[in-house]
Amino acid sequence: MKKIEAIIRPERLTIVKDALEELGYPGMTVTDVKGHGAQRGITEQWRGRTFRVDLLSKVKVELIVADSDVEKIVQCITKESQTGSIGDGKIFISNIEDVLRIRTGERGEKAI
Amino acid sequence: MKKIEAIIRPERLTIVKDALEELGYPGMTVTDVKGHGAQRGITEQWRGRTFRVDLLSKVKVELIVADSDVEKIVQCITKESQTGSIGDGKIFISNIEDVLRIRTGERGEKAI
Amino acid sequence: MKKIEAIIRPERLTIVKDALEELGYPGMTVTDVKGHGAQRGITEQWRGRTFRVDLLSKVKVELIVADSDVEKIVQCITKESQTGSIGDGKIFISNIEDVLRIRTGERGEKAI
Amino acid sequence: MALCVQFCGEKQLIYNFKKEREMRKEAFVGMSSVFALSMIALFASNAMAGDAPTIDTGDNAWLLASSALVLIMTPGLGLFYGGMVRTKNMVNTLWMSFIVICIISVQWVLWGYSLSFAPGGWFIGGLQWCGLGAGAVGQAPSDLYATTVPHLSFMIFQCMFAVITPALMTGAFAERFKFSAWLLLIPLWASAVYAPLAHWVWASDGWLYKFGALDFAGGTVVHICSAASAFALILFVGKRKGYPAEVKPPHNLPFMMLGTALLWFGWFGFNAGSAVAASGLAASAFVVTNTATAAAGFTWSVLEWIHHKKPTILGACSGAVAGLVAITPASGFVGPMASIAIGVGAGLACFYGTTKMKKACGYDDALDVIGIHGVGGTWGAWATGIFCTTAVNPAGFDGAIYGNIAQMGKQWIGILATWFYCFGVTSLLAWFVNAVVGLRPSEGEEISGMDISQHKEIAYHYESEQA
Amino acid sequence: MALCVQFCGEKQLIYNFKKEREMRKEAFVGMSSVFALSMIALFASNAMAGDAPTIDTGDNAWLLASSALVLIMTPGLGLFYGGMVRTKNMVNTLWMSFIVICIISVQWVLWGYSLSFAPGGWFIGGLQWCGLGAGAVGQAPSDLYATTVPHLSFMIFQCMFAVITPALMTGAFAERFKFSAWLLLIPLWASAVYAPLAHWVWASDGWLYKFGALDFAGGTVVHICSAASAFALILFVGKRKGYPAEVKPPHNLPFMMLGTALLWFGWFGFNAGSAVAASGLAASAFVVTNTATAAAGFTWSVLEWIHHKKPTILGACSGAVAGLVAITPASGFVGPMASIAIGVGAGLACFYGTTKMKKACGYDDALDVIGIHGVGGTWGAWATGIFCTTAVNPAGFDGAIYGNIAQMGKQWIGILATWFYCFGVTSLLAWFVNAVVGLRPSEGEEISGMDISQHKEIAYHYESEQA
Amino acid sequence: MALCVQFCGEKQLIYNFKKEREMRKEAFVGMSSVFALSMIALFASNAMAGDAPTIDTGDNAWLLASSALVLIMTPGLGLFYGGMVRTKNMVNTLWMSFIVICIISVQWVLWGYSLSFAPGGWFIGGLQWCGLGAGAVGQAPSDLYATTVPHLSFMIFQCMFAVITPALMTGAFAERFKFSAWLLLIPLWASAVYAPLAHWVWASDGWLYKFGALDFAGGTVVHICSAASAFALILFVGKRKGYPAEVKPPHNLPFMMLGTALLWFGWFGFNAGSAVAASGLAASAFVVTNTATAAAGFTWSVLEWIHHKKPTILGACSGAVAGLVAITPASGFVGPMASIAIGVGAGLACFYGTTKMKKACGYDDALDVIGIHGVGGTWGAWATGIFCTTAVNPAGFDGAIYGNIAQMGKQWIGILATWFYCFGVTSLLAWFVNAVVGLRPSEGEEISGMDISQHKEIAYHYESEQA
Ligand SMILES: Nc1ncnc2c1ncn2[C@@H]1O[C@H](COP(=O)(O)OP(=O)(O)O)[C@@H](O)[C@H]1O
Ligand SMILES: Nc1ncnc2c1ncn2[C@@H]1O[C@H](COP(=O)(O)OP(=O)(O)O)[C@@H](O)[C@H]1O
Ligand SMILES: Nc1ncnc2c1ncn2[C@@H]1O[C@H](COP(=O)(O)OP(=O)(O)O)[C@@H](O)[C@H]1O
Repeated sequence: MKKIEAIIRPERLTIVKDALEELGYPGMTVTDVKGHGAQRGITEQWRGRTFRVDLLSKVKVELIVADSDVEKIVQCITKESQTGSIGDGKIFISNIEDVLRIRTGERGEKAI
Repeated sequence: MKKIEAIIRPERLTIVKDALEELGYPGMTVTDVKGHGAQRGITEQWRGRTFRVDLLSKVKVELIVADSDVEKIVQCITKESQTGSIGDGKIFISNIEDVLRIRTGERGEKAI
Repeated sequence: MKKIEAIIRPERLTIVKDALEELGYPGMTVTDVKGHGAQRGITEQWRGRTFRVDLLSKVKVELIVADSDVEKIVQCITKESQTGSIGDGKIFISNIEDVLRIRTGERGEKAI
Repeated sequence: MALCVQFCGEKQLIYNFKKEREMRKEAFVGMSSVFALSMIALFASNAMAGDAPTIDTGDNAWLLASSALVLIMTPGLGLFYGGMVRTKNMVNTLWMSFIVICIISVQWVLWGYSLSFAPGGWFIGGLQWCGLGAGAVGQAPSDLYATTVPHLSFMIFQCMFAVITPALMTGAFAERFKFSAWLLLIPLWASAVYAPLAHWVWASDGWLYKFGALDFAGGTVVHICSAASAFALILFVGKRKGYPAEVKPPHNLPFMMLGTALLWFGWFGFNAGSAVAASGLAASAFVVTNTATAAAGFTWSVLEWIHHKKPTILGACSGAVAGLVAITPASGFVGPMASIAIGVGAGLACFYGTTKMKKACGYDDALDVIGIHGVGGTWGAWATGIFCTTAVNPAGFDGAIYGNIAQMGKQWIGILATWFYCFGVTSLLAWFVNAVVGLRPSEGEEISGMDISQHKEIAYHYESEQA
Repeated sequence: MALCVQFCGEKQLIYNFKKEREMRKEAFVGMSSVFALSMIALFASNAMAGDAPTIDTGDNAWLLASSALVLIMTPGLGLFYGGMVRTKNMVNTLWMSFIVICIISVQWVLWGYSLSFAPGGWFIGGLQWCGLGAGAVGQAPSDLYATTVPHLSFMIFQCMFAVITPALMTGAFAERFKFSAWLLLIPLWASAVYAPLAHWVWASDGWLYKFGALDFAGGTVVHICSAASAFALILFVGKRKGYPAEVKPPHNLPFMMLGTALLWFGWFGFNAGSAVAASGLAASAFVVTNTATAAAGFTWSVLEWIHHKKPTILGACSGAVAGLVAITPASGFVGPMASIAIGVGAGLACFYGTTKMKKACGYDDALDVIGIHGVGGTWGAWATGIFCTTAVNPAGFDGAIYGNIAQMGKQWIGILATWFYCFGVTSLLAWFVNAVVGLRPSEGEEISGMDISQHKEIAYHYESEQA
Repeated sequence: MALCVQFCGEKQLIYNFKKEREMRKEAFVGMSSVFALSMIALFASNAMAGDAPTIDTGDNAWLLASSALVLIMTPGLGLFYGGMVRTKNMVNTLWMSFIVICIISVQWVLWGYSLSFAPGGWFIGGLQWCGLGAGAVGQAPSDLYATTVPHLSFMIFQCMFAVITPALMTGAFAERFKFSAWLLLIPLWASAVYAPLAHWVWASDGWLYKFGALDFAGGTVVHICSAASAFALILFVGKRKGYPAEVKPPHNLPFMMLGTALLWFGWFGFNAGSAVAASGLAASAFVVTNTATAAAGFTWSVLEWIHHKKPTILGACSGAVAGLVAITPASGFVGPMASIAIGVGAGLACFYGTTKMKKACGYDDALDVIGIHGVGGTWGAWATGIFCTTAVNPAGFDGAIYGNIAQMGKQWIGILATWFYCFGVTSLLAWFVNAVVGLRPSEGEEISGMDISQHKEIAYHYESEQA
């Protein structure tokens, strides 16, 4: 099994989520994060003071999926969250050794 | 070393935490997340409008542990956070290559 | 590629971030987390009631970097976030199998 | 806001204490001149002063306190609205209300008050009180309005009404309006829509006033007016992106409830202050305001319970605001039992107005200005014609249940005239402002939120908690 | 809330301006009939009016302003309590207070005021003022209460007291009470507990009033009453799951402090408004309210410093509320130096009441209604008997330090009667409501929080910040 | 705050209603003794009372309401400041303001009022009113100040001014001040800085008062005073760690805006209440307060637009506060047109004061006490000398634009004396307190935040939302 971690624009979350549900992968975990890559922060100005907010709000979507589904899902996320301008985010893929569904105690792929 | 990521019900956090402390694994990192799996969201109704909150609050507990302790801890978490109904959450296990304790600079298992 | 996960004191974030930028690794994702290791919580007292806040605020910094850069970055973080007292935090290193830049669709090391 | 006719009525009603004082004074002058010749010089000035209206400190204290109460309503409204929008639009929503206070407070002094209240024609006031008429609007009472308090007190009390009316509109087009457009629109709208309407209804030469349509504290001038104008604006500005599918829940209900509390609190000034005297009528208006509000809040909660299984705080607060709106035009003319009926009616009308009606029509009235202020204001103005009684206010009229069916007709003339005038003129203004600076931000700006795109500000920085 | 006996006293005290006016008026009538025959017609109406009490606009202005001030206390209380609960119970805590305003405001007009204040027996008032007695409670002053303001002003001022008293209770059983039970309980409790008690203490035929127990603004009627009733309720409803081990810290201290500020602000209306006149006594009550509150807030902070090493804002605010509670019954009878003593005493008593006493007894009084309102109210009512002086209020009595030890005894009779009556009757009501709809939500509902389980609402949606 | 000289002026101005009453009363006594012999006994007491000043209930109602309004300003200030600091310092910022209310309310009654207002010398008041002079400050009006309201009303109104002045300072040294130092400093500072200054400016034997420097409601006594003192303190306490590089944005703008709203609301009591009567002058002060504030808020927004492309809510609110500050000394002496000029000037001066000037000087005035209260207060006091006119207040003077250039000089004497005195004495106190308990927390404490280090409290516990 793989973990797909996608850092996306917060405003794209709803669209991505809906698209994933249509694909039939409802299991997901979402975290509010901040970050920067090529995209630099915005500058807030108050009373002449300059506050550089260089960590911008992003959303991290984590999905644990069977190896065979990785590509499909990565494509789906990429498609729905791409705007083409800086700040679109990244997707990281890593390995998961085991999964356990707490409700039933099932383990492995059938627990996803 | 392994990373145990458990997504549990927020109201179970205290119990799980206390149980883990009794087991003697105090090191843990907790993150507020939202998610859905089989469990669907709740629906809020305001002024006749329907807001589906389909990402419910969960808590992610991360523990980095020695390989030999994984089973014990997974059992403990499962036991304490199981209610038997949808929304109980999942546990993911993955591999960690190295650990470093910032305070002392120690690395590897003894840094856990 | 590796994922470096550093759990540090929140008040060190700015310094660490600035140091990393000087090193030339701007890409990072930051999450507010809570945790405890050797460090125990603080106790709040209100109207004679004792609230033990045993999960203290920490910040998790995640960087996905090329294998060759891991050491440099780990050193940098350790240096900037070390105070020598309990609560300094930990760094975890794990493997990342693939990276994708959503904006361009690039994959692998060049997408970092 | 006080209905002019009521000033005289007030005086009759409270004959035994205010008139009496004046009479005593006159009698006094007479007696003094006979029995206390040595005091003639002193009383001379007094006798002259006797002709001019004098200040009643109690009335003035209440009117000043009421003005302060009405002032706090506008930021309260900002919180009420702000609590209901998404986090990314919070600052903008607060700002939209706050800036109205800044702009109208100056506009009112410069020309707004004059256009609204200076003697002029049937349609609009004259210009003689611009800049407060170089002292014409001063510390002495007016002889037209509120004759027992300084003219300035009456003027500033009215100012607060002119402030909150445009602020009310902002709920309808929240989350998708350019601030530059709003800045431009405020003074234009205040001059072309609010000023004439206030003149029609409250000035002694306004046509609705003369016609006999009753509006004690602004059911038409404030509530229908803002709703009708908001309606025109949302037709121009269109729906929010993703509405209704992706609409998100209120981001901060405690702020919403605090805003409601400040509105309720301030509304006592709004309605009871409109008696422009600390009189029995003020007490009566205070009581019916409270009762109608409570009844409407409770009614809405019950309806929610029936329809959605659970009563919510947003529902209770929405109901309370609906009650406040509906009792506004009636507050100086009806008794407590009628106020319960008005409140229950407001709860019913506005509940279905914000749910069924809005869904049926399909417009995106983000925070229900039309459903609450439009529907509630209309019901209130109508109900005034049903329940009003000269037992409460001898300067008013009897309503339908007291046999005077005609009053209901008069009320409807007032209601319809207001809806049409405000909708029409605001449409013209919207077209104009749209042509000059554009009403709507770009889609990208809307997605990233009004706070960032219009103000480069973020409401909460909890995340940067430390460091 | 004004003690009846004080109305007469008031008049004596302010003899030189109010009585004098009336006398002048009468003298006038006489003189006029001799010297100004041509004015007879005019003065005839005046002479008749002269017999009825007349409205003093200054007094009325102050009483209306005070009513608005007391109204804002209840949502303020919601914020004060809400800031102290966990996030998952915030909406419910606000709602519990807010809905009381909606229900009692109507109940009061329909039958509450009549049961409390209409002439009746020693135990409870009559029914003749139900629905405000078809105009009996009108714009003219009552001849029983507050004779210089419209009867409606006095009625609505009292209404605000009837509203806040049940709202105070909600702090005790916060986080674990079914809203349906609360909805049912409110009107029952208001009729069976509050109305009789208010009658005992404030109505001219109430037994405690006649007996001579002093309570200026509601130390017994409001504070002891709510605490004793809350005590009965928490015994029925039981402890929160996990209490005391897992109790969590307040979720939003700024709201808690804002709530305290609104309480302090509104309490000026509560206490100084209870003079029912803008008199010297009102000024005196205002001053002692402020001083006692400040002294208690400071005392609590010092005690925290001693016991816990750090003063907290929750402590300073708790102390301030304790001071407000304690000075309430005394506010119209004591001078500024006594108020400092009462404030310091309140800080001490309530600090130990919420810490040692509560721990020792082991009940789960979630937000310390008993520790603050029960202990503070008891101390205040007792202290009234110690420090009261006719130098401040000639209509009151001298207290223990002026040699009249007996007054302390009278106060204790009042205190004990209140504790027992409220505890007893509320227990019966709790039993009844429990039997009908159940008092406590299921464990699952409690764990997921009252907001979701009772209202399907979530207080904050920061997380859905965007999209 | 009322300028003494104005009390007499007030009386002249409102000759026709207040004086007249008194005269009538005297005439009456005469007549009665002739024509109504049987009433002699009754009138005897009245005749005696006739010599003492009597209470005007309307004036008293307004002054009590104003006192309540000014009280709410201090917690409002806490929210205004608190919204601008980082999350980790929120509780401390609220606490710093809140505790001032607790301490000064007691200190004022014990000795503060006496030092400030009791007849004494040119420099400071006597001690005869300590503890309110065992009844000397009582329910009867003073014959020195505010002669139509109870002396206690005037005293408590003044108390609220003494409370807010030190609270204003806390903005300058926010995020880095030991609470023990602040606790010690408050009473010392109130006695050594505030009391003399209030005496200079407002007491009938104060030198600035006699000299003829005008300050209606506290431009020097409150605003310049707090700014000059804050300046001394920040020089002692130093910059925040990491300033200016790492300064973080405001953590909660809605609280900031709510604080501003409460300030604006309360400021009507501050300025219009300073007329100490519900008079035409009060109405005038109310109007100019509102207009200047609005004009300044708007001006600041425009300047931000020009300089930073976007107007922010923090800017609009800062401007509003600047306007409130600037109009304070002038509010009883200028007309509405002048108030617009003062407001625009305040917006300009304070905008550049908080941006360019502060950057140029390099001090760390965390929340711009100097830039807003210092610059705004100075401009306001100066502008009073420019725009004041006896047409508004016959008890004042004409200003520069009416040909009396000298008044500007007098104002500058007042301004400079205030800056130097407050800066000097506060420096001494800072040195002393620093020596005794230390002003600044350790670096570690500062990094972990004042909330944890000074109070062991955390403002928000959203994270522990459940369980
Ligand atoms: N190397 C990295 N490690 C961790 N997170 C990263 C890294 N690079 C980017 N991110 C995350 O992805 C988000 C988007 O990055 P950005 O540079 O704006 O995308 P792009 O390079 O496609 O323009 C950042 O805000 C950050 O949270
Ligand atoms: N495939 C997955 N990937 C990531 N997170 C998941 C996945 N499945 C479930 N989760 C997380 O676990 C939580 C509980 O899932 P749920 O479906 O309610 O559990 P169950 O299947 O045991 O009923 C979800 O809210 C989500 O955060
Ligand atoms: N085994 C672990 N698994 C996950 N997180 C951990 C673990 N040990 C420590 N942490 C995280 O690191 C933070 C700092 O740990 P702490 O014990 O205070 O450091 P140290 O051991 O260097 O004193 C904790 O708050 C927690 O978030």
